[in-house]
Amino acid sequence: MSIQEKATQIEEEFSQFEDWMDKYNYLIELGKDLPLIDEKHKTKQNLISGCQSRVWLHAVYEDDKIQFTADSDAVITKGIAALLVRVFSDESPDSIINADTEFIDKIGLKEHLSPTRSNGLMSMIKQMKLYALAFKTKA
Amino acid sequence: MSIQEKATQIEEEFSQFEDWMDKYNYLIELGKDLPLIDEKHKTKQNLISGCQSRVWLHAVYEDDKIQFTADSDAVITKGIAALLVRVFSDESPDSIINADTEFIDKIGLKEHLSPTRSNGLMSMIKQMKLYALAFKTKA
Amino acid sequence: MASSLDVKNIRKDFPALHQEIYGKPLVYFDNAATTQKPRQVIERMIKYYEEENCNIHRGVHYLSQKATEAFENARRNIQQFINAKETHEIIFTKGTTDSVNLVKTSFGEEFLQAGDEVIVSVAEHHSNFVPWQVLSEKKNIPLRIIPVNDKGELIFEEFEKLLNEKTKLLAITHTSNTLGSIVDIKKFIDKAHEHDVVVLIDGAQAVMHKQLDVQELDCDFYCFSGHKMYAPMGGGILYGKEKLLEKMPPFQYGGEMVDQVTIKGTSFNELPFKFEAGTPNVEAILGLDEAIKYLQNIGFDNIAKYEKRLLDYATEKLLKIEGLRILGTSENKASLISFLIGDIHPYDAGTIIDKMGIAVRTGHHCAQPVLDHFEVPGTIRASMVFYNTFEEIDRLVEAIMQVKKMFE
Amino acid sequence: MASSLDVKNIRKDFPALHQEIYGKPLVYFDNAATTQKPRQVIERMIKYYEEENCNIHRGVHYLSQKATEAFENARRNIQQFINAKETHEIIFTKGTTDSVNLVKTSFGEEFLQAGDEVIVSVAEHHSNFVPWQVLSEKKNIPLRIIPVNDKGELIFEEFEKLLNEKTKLLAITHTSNTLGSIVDIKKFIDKAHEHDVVVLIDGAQAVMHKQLDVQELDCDFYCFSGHKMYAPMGGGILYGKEKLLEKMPPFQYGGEMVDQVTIKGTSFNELPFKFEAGTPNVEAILGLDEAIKYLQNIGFDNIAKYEKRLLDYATEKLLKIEGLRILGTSENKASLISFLIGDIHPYDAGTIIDKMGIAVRTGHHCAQPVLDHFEVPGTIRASMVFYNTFEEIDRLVEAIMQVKKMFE
Ligand SMILES: Cc1ncc(COP(=O)(O)O)c(C=O)c1O
Ligand SMILES: Cc1ncc(COP(=O)(O)O)c(C=O)c1O
Repeated sequence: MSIQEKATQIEEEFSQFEDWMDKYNYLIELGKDLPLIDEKHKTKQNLISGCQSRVWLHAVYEDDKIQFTADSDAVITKGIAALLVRVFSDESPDSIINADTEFIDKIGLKEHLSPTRSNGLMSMIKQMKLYALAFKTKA
Repeated sequence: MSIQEKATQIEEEFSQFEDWMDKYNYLIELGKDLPLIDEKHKTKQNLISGCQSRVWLHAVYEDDKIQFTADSDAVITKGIAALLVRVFSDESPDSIINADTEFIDKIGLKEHLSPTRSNGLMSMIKQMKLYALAFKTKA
Repeated sequence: MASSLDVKNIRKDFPALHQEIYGKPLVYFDNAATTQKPRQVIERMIKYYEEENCNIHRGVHYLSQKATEAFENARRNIQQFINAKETHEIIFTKGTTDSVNLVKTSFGEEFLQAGDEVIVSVAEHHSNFVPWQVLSEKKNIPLRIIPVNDKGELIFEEFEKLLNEKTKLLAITHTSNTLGSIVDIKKFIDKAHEHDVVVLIDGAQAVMHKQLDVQELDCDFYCFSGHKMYAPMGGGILYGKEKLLEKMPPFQYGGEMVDQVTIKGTSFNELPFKFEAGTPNVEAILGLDEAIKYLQNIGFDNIAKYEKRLLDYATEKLLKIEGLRILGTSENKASLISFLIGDIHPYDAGTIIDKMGIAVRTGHHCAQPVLDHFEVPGTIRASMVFYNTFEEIDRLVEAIMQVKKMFE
Repeated sequence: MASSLDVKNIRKDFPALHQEIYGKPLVYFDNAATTQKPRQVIERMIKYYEEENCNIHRGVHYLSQKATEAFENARRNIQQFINAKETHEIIFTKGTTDSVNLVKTSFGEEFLQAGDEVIVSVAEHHSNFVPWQVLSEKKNIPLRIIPVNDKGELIFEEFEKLLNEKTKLLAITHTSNTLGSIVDIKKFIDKAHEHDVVVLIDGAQAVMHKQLDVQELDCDFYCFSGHKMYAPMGGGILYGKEKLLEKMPPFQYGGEMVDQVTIKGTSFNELPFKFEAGTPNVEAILGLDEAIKYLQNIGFDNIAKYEKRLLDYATEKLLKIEGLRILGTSENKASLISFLIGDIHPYDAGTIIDKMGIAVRTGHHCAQPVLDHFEVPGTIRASMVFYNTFEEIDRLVEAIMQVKKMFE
């Protein structure tokens, strides 16, 4: 599935919720499915330190695809990280570099990606794109 | 005449004016009667430098009375200086120390004595009182 | 002056309190970050811009005169409000941070030498911590840190141990923005003065809750912000003793703070103007003046009593919630509560509480050292003032129950 | 966008213009000191305090989010307004004086050494003169001063002579607040850059009259104040090139500018926050954003054309008055006129002009060096903007005739 297809799928999943509580409950569920970063990769280097919550991100490159794993100390942050990992993982560096995160706006979670909210997610996206760039140059 | 009497006299003089223009014209006239500071006393030490206009002030002490002479580069400042010199001159240090400048408010020239107007007049009054204090201690 | 506090009528004065957030009436519990403004203050600003606006000082024209008078009159009112001895001991700044930095630069950099020591507490807001830490590194001036006990109170005995003949400055908060503890600063000031130590007090969280008297306290510097006491943003106060301010060099250069400028050299204006470079924020100061009048009209005693009742009520209710833990349990506390709900992350809790229409603050509250001390990454902080109600506290309790349901 | 300027309707936007002073309709010709505010700007401030007021950044709750968005959006708009390359090259300050002092401290004190040289002009406002003079004395950095010619224009050839391999900084005004001369700064900037000299431009009197493009100018720093461009007091801008801002240390410490604080040490936030310590003045910045929209809506071309007509008309009328002398006669001039009436002292003239209901400024306009150059103690300055009218100029002429009658 392409990034766009995955994003659309997520939009559809979220469109079923009528109130914010169901949406957040689902987000909490999603957090549990996040491919967790291996404890040994939970290093200082892989840590993105927001002032509200912290995010760890790790990436591996195989067969022209990047696989992300992540974690966060906050459950909601983790839920959103799970969405980002689901959309961006298993994709080529080029598609990651060119992808946007419109779907997060569309499902009404835009506020969590505010650059000044400082929960680590904006930096996580930046970091994902930097990985893509790095792997591309290496390839 | 006491300071108070002189002040009352000035209030009466000014009460005859119906508009500001006559008042200022009279002030300009008064400036011409100001006992001018001797050129040789127009020293840097006797200069009170406001940012709007400059005032020179000199004082002599004889027979328990202080005589002031003054000058200013601005005519209106000079007029008000003339009023102050008229009221405070020929008085004992004690009466000068205790005097106020209410009459300036009463004749509607208060704005010229605003501490932040920086025309030298507030500092001139302060200086007159400092002279009085100094002569008193010497006496 | 009202004899007690009529919160229903008071709330009418605050337009911002009558909003809906996510379809629910707003509960504003983020007052320690900034307070809402009564319409009297807003109207004062409008009046200023509609009828008085002007660049003040040194102008001979009517508007300039009028605005200057209002501005200098505000300075006198603020002097009386904190009972400073002299009007020119009131310096207008941007806020607490600006005030502390002024002292750091014009006092600290000028009069402290390598080997001197500065004492702060671990409970400082970054604004009264980082400037001294930076000075310490730059000039090799050891920074000594007063610890807090389990209740979040500065430990006086530890402070005494840190004091020695090298100590030159004590910079501590009057009230902690994170723990709420009110410091008995008089005791610290007296002790410091026994050793000729200059004392700066960060009053950002104190001055809106209780009547201040800087002469009685005898502190050397006292700093606070307008926006945390119902006044507009952009205005703050540095109170300093004349004797110290006189010998300190200017902080910034240009505009009103100058006396004579020639291409050979410059002489500076007298106090307070020496420290007020550039066009001052007249609007913010007139607004602060109005805010003080507003508070005095309600009465500081009434405010203190009511806020204490809010604090007691909220503390009782919150402690009934299983797993809820309050950080900062001093008996002498401002009406703010920092707490954690079991192991639930503050960000998760804050997000849900927000969705319930309640504004609380989460995170480290710009006071990382004290959170490190308690070994928590952050807290949820509800800070209440005289326009808050008991019903609003009930709504917070409900929201917390919802949080527990979702995350436990 | 209006195709030309409808002053009658524009005046309706400015409540402060409809006052009576001493029973006469106010003529406000003190715009170079500070401008009046259109109701759109006043209403923006009210809206902020009634619906958005909050301490911004790092808050997870709704209001904080909303205010932060508006604030950062303003930063983007201001970036576009001056055509800066990056949003984080826009630093919010208190005003021009604050901006210049920031550069003096974080660039000057940090990167200039004894023996380096700084060039300013004799026509600087004190805010762009005294900081460099103080730095010069403190660090033994010779201050070189570009003179002006009889028209009050900076002499480019003299600047070239002052330039040498020791020159590290050029700090000059875009437009003189006393003489009105508009400096061809592009020429100075290009020349300075040939010698790798960093250039700071004081744009306090320029940015409200003409569309600015910092990338085209290629200046390294550009400073201006909100209150002189129809925005509230207490907000200003420092534009700086990323490359320079990145390497400069912070200016003040505390609050938002901090990243991580421990008792061991502190790391600082990234641009632009690194330079924005303490609670920012959100209101002033949102007001500035609105003021820029207001100006863009009228159109800078329309403003420039109309203000030029005012200047030409006033110049012609004033020069017809016997004994009247204008200081600053460059062909390239902002719409302000500094003048003297025969030997009449500016204080006397100003007092009478004020009584006629007209606000002009008298004195040295915080630019003593250039008045020393012209050997006058002060001037009378009438500064006109797009809401002024030709009739108002006629009233000024009348007032001057009255002054002559009284003092000649
Ligand atoms: C040319 C110039 N530079 C700097 C300033 C200082 O601006 P502010 O007082 O807003 O800091 C002014 C205005 O007073 C000015 O005209
Ligand atoms: C205790 C304390 N000190 C200092 C500050 C800084 O105040 P400001 O941001 O208004 O400069 C704050 C508020 O944020 C505070 O709570």
